[in-house]
Amino acid sequence: MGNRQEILLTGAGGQGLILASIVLAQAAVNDNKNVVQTQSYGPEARGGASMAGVIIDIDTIEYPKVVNPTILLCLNQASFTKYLPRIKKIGECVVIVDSTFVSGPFRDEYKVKSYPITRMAKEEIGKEVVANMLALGVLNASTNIIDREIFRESIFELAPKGSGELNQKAFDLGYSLYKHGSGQNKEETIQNSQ
Amino acid sequence: MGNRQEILLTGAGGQGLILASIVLAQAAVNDNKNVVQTQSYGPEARGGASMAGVIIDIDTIEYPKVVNPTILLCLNQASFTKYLPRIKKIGECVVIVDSTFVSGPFRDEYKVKSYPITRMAKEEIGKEVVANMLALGVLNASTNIIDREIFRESIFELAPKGSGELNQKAFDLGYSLYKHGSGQNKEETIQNSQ
Amino acid sequence: MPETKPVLMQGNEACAEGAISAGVRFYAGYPITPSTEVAEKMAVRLPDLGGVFIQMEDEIASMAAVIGASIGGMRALTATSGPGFSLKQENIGYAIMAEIPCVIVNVQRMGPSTGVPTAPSQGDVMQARWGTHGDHPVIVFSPASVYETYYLTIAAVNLSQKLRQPVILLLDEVVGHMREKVTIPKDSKLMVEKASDKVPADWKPYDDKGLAPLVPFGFGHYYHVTGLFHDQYGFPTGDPPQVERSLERIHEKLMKYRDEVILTNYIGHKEPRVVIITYGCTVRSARAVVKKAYWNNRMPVGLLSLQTLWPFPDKEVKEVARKADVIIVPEMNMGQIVGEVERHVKDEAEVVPLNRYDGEMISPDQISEMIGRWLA
Amino acid sequence: MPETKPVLMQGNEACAEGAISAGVRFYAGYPITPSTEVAEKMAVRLPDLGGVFIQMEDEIASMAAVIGASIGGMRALTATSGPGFSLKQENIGYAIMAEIPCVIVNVQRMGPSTGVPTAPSQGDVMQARWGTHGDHPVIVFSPASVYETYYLTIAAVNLSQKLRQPVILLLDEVVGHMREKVTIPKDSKLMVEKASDKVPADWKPYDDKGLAPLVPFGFGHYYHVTGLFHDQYGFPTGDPPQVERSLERIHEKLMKYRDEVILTNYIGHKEPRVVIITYGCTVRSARAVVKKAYWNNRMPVGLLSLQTLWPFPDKEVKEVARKADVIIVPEMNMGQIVGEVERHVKDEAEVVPLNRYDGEMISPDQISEMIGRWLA
Amino acid sequence: MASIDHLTKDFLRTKKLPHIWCPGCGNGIVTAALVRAIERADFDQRDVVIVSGIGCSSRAAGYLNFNTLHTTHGRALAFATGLKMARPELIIYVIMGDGDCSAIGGNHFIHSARRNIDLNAIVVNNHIYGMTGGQHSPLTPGGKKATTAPRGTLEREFKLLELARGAGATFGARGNAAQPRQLEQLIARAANHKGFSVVEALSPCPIAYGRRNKLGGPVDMLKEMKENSISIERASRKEQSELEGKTITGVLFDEDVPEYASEYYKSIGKSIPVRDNG
Amino acid sequence: MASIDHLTKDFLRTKKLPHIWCPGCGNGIVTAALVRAIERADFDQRDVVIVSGIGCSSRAAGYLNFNTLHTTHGRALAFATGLKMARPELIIYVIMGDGDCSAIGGNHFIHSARRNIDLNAIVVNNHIYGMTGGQHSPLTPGGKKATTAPRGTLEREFKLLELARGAGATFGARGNAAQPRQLEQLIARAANHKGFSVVEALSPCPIAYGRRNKLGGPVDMLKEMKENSISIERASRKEQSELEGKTITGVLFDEDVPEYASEYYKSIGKSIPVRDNG
Amino acid sequence: MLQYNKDDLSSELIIKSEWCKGCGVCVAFCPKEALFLDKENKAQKDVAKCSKCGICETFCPDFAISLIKRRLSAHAGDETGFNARE
Amino acid sequence: MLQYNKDDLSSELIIKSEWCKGCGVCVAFCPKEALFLDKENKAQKDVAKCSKCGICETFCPDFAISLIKRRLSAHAGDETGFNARE
Ligand SMILES: Cc1ncc(C[n+]2csc(CCOP(=O)(O)OP(=O)(O)O)c2C)c(N)n1
Ligand SMILES: Cc1ncc(C[n+]2csc(CCOP(=O)(O)OP(=O)(O)O)c2C)c(N)n1
Ligand code: SF4
Ligand code: SF4
Ligand code: SF4
Ligand code: SF4
Repeated sequence: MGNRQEILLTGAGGQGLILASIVLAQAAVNDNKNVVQTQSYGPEARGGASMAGVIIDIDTIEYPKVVNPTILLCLNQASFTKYLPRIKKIGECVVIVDSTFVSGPFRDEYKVKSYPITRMAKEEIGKEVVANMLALGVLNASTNIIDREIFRESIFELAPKGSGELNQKAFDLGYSLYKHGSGQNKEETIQNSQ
Repeated sequence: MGNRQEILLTGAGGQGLILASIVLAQAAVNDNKNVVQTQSYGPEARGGASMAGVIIDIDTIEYPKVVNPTILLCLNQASFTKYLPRIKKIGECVVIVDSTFVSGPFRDEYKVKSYPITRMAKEEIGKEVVANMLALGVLNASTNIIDREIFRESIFELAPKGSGELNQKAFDLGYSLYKHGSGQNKEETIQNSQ
Repeated sequence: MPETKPVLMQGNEACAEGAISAGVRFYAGYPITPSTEVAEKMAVRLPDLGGVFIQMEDEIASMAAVIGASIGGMRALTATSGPGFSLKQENIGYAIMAEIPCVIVNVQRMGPSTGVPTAPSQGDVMQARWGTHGDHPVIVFSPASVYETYYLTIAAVNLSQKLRQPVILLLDEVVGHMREKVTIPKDSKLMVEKASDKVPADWKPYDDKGLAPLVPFGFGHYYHVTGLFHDQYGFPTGDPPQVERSLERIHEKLMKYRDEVILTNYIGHKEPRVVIITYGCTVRSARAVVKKAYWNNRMPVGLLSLQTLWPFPDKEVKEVARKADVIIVPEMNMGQIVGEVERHVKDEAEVVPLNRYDGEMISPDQISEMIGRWLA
Repeated sequence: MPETKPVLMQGNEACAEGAISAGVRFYAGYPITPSTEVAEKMAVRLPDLGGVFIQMEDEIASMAAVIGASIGGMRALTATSGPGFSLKQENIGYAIMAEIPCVIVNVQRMGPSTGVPTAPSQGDVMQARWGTHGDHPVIVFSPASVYETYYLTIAAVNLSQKLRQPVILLLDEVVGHMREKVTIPKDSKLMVEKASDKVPADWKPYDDKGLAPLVPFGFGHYYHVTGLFHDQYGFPTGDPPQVERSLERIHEKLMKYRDEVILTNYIGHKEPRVVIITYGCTVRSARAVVKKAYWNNRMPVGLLSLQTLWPFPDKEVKEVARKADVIIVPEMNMGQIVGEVERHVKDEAEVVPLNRYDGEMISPDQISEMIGRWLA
Repeated sequence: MASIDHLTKDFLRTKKLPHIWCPGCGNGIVTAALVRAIERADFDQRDVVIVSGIGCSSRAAGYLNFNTLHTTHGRALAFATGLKMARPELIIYVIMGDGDCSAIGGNHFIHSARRNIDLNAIVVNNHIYGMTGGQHSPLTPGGKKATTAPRGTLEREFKLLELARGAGATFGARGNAAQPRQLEQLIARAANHKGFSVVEALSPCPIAYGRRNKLGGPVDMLKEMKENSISIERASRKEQSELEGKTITGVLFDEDVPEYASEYYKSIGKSIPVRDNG
Repeated sequence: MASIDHLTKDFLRTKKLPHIWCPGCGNGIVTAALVRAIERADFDQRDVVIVSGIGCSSRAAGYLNFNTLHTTHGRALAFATGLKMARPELIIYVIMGDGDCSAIGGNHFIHSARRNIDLNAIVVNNHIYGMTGGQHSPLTPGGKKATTAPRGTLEREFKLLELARGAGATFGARGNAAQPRQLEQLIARAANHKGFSVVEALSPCPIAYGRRNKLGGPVDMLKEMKENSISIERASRKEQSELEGKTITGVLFDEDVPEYASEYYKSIGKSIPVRDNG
Repeated sequence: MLQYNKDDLSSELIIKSEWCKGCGVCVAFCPKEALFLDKENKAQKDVAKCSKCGICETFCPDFAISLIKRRLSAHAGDETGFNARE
Repeated sequence: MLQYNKDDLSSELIIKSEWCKGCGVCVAFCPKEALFLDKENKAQKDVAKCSKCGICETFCPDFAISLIKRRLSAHAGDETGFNARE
């Protein structure tokens, strides 16, 4: 199971995390990997801290739940507070947060990477709703789990009619955001990059 | 189980057999005996051949169903046809039929006793509905299972308000009918006896 | 207890009378053969006692109304048969989860489905155990006579109150419809005290520590009742440790009172080679046989009759299994309680089912014949 | 079967897709978490296929409508979860008695009662067996993956048609809600032929001799369908020998096709000391462990996964019991199928339950730890 | 038109007779009216289905020589809904008792009305639970006695057709066993109506209802039923006060509203097959 | 009169807040109206019981500081009927969603109406199944979309108050979350009515209904609700044509008929206890 | 309403005694008083009085009376209990 | 309908931010435009504009607004989740 990537996507209900997890999972399928996607369905999924887990592996995936996250994405403060303690291999798990909503505390050993995901989505694309795809861009740029081109196509495939390009743009913007570096482990945001 | 009396009361729905069986059972209780009463509840209970079973014993009664009738009462032809074959000890079982409705065949070995039960009820009491109590009179006169006085009181106890005496009268008429003898094993009726 | 003069009483009537003796003052039901006489008796009796009889629109509503009345502080009972028992299952589960006392009577008829409505059967034994969804504890009594029906109904009502646990009374058509001589105690003080009179200061409706009394609505304790998993105060929770603990607590309380919950009776030889294990009306056929075989002929046979079917009398069954070579389990079904007997007896004794499922009682002859085969 | 490109699919969706592949063109249901996606998928798909999707007023009506449609000749399915499954019981019994094919999906959630609607559980295993009143045969499948869900739904539909027997598909919330990569066959000829096309001249709707095909209403065969015990022509009877025979016939037909009805799978050591027996999503945790223990470390362990829960795979279980010293039965409930394992295994092997009932999956670690205890 | 010269020939299962109903029970009269209504209509026998619930009246299904479906108590309309949606070309009569339809089956009744699905409901209203021996039903008139209302019921009864109307039913008629020809016509008109139709057929149950309420035998009950009835046509010409205590018979409402099954099939672009009567 | 200076003080379980409802959901507005109606009435807190079914709206019970009973889906009225018969002195409000009340719970609804039992039904009609994420309900207007009606529903909807009326209900009112003061008054009047009362409270569900049907956010939905409403008093002064597309609010019917629980207690010669407010 | 012609000589009123339960309904509703119950409680007709109006047929709860026109074969019932048209 | 007196100086409008979900309903229905959402999406009041009509209280779906008269103790909630009067 050396290949097994366990990804937790977390945030508030309505931030599009479930859809992001499905897009990520579909991208993994298109990239010829095995994948399992799960999500939280409880009342908390409506507000507060909602969660989706995606496990990607080349081998068959048996146990479908995330136990030992290798990637954690947090789009709001509540989920950051709730899910950070789930990390077992501190320092090895890639932690990406949206600095628009998450303000720490960022303890050094977690090596948290902070990007103004939602703010960029609003300012650069003009649509907050694409923050989820932008987040996927950052995530994939940071980790390279899925072939970038396949991922882009998957986004187009799953996006609501007419919004494919906009969503791809957000995804690409995530890559640039990544390239320009993060406010790692700090309450810091980076400047507009385009 | 030497004491065990197994009585089958049979006839058409509406002939008051269920009530007769309850009166008989209550009389047994009043006479300080153990008793179990059961009855048929199927659709046939509405018309055709309905049936009630009463088991009377001095010992505790375990198995509550009639398997080996010691007394069989038949108030209509259908029930005679249906229940006669249930008799196992042919000749030992007391068989009483209402000649108003039952016309045989009366094979000798069964020693069937035939009385114009319903006709007498109509003619002598003026009420067909008391035929059931009249039948109980014949039955108890023939077999003496219950103390006659206790039986009479039990009838009064259970009869609908105001009809106690009438029913007792019918019961007594059963005794006279018995005394005057039956058209044993024959399609014969006896004459009015009072 | 002063005894009154013996009376002739029907099993279903005895159920109604037992309920009344145990303080039941609320009946909600929907007619169905062969249980209807319970309702009919209640319809006559309850108004005179200041109680409530209501015929609901269906069995689901009947079960709901009984729970509602019980929360209001009235002892409550409902009666039905197979099809209605199936319909009540969802709300039986609610009563278990919310720990609302009540008694559900199922006078079994021949199933599945509409089956033969007037024919006897013992086909709902496993359904009584497992009929509602999810892991749930149940208490099920099964009487063999009119008097036992009276007596076990009283036990059911009181135990239900004490444990805040619905109790199911599984009659069969034979016992429900048969009339028998019984002597019932009069003016008995069978009712337990009202729980609400002695509410502890730190009362919590679902106290983690054990059995809190039910305080009826209307007394100023503003708690919440729900079929969701809940905390000590009754409020919903999905927290895994709390969920686990609640589920354990509602199961454990039955075993805490095992002596009152599990009722069985053994008659026969002290060192039996063949033991019959059965329940309900089938006990009568078995008893007829065992009495003759053991009392009259000193044959090494015995009868373990189960008044309690669930929780299953495992200890009692294992005990007879240790002595006996063969255990015969006659049932008016295709084999239900026998599975549980097998599970507990394992290889300690041979377990032999004796099944009849044609809508007729198992006769003493059938049982004798089976015993004969093993004692030959 | 030509395979199409792999897709990401949810368990509940796979159930809907499987049904459609097997020719299901009628869905009636009532929404309930965590099963609702089956309905939602059907609502989108069926109209385009000329099929019928109808949301009924409740689960009772849904079950009734499905039976009605099936009598009309349409393959029909309904999906629900615990509370709805409890409500459907009466009509499930009807379908069994009247031998009307249909598939009932229960995506299990944490019970009893409303429980934790979004939490997974395997708490309805025994209810699936015994939920409706009276002795009744059942077929219950339980898939462990999205593909297995697709596959077993198809098997369920076809078997149901072939045997004229309702089939229950017990999913759990994990399998129902999880999305997974699957490759599903396209344009498969999975449907069996229409029964009505080859009605024998002496056709009787409930032929004593065995399995008569169901001739849908509207084809001039004016037979009667009832939930009462009935004769070969469908007309009510209470005649004991006929009642007995009918009941036997509806049970026997399952065993006649045992090979198609009972599906299990064994992986692991040929001479195992410890065998895990489990089903549903718990298979995944067990398989993770057994793969590591046996494939990587050649430990004497094995896994018998049950795709069929009922009729219980007794032969298969006894076979592994003969080899193993210990059988571990992990279940997300307080111990349900383990009872059946114990009953059949008797003293052949030690049977050890491993239960979790807090609304969470059993983890591979829990299973490893348990194996460790026995192999130490 | 099918032969009407002998009632029992084609459409009754004569082998199953005599039926289980008590002497003088109205169920047989209502069933005969239904058979005649079907005979006079020009249906293919293969297209006619009888669905019923559980109760005395529901046993009618077993005596009618069509495809017949005797379901569970209260659920007949839900079974019929599934069948109608699967096979919209079938002509489905749904026979229910008053308890079956309005007590346990109340929900399916109002939802069938709401959907306006083309089922022909025939509610045999004998004011009592007959099959189980005389418990009160939601249609037992207030004050009347029943085994579960030994002092007379305190409950208010439904006005069945008002309930149906409130739920959205588009055709409602009332007839009775004492006017069998009118009843036959009402059933025939109901079947012609496209949408959910309700025919309330008042029917004497001399055994479980009449006896306990001292209403005399079947003849008395039928006579009283006839005397108390007035047709809607005649009623419309009377003063309100003259109608006191009268039961109005006839078609009480009849409205044209899109029918559910055909709307559904239209929406999926399918036409409903019509049998070639050959 | 109870203190009304702070809504949440006595009658809300503030520890349980914030509640689980979505931002802008009408459930909170309706619940607040209920709380105010109770506050203004002169009830002893001990006498008030809230019963609810299962659904988003039914979660209200958990937030109200009384004896509260959160039952099974659709069965709230049946539980409440048992409770009321056992304890007729209690004042019982029964909160139900539109699906809860009129789909699975339809039978209990019509039978409560028939019996005229003194329960105060508050039906939070958000036109959708909220809790399960947006399936159509029997009160979803024809043509509207839902997850189980992706092309818009073909089913006809109930007119809830007509259904209630047809079943025999004696009090029926309609209000909405966009007119919370009026709603409060309607709930208060309903509680004063002796017998079964129904208050239909129209309520926006922006998440499961509004979003899919492109009705805007909560503010848009509330505004439209307000604009489309007209009180029955004002409506009575308008032409029929002017009322096209309008929803009538207010008390639609109010009738005096013997109430079931009190009739029952009268019949057994018992009086219903009245709490000594001390 | 279809009317039977009382002068149609080919019509005949048939009473199937096996099905008659003696309820007396036909007797009570026959406008011509042409029916009576015999000693066995079975309905009997008085052919002379009968106008062949068919009312008794519609009233009999037991399908025991039929006014047969044209074809006279009575009760050509099915044998198996169901009866396919083809 | 009970009317609040806008000149009652002892009354105060309290917004409980922890419960406010920022739906904007109060803002839209306040007749005086005295409410707005802040950057955190929480309702805030402009005391100067507020007429203390209490409409916002009736509209807030989250019980987050209270117009307090007489007693000013805010949210003296229960501790145990239920709260017996005695
Ligand atoms: C679920 C269920 N509940 C109850 C019954 C028992 N039952 C059979 S028929 C019937 C009512 C009969 O009354 P009605 O529907 O008015 O029909 P009738 O017999 O008067 O024609 C009842 C309660 C049943 N079979 N199934
Ligand atoms: C027996 C049963 N069936 C289905 C469900 C699932 N369920 C929960 S709430 C609900 C409907 C919710 O809609 P509504 O009653 O309109 O209330 P809302 O959530 O819109 O307030 C359903 C179908 C259940 N809990 N129990
Ligand atoms: S009980 Fe009543 S309804 Fe039933 S068959 Fe007899 S008379 Fe008819
Ligand atoms: S046909 Fe007419 S006249 Fe002749 S017996 Fe019948 S009812 Fe009387
Ligand atoms: S109406 Fe029919 S059953 Fe009754 S007496 Fe006349 S023929 Fe016989
Ligand atoms: S009290 Fe009235 S004026 Fe003041 S903020 Fe609220 S709605 Fe606006």
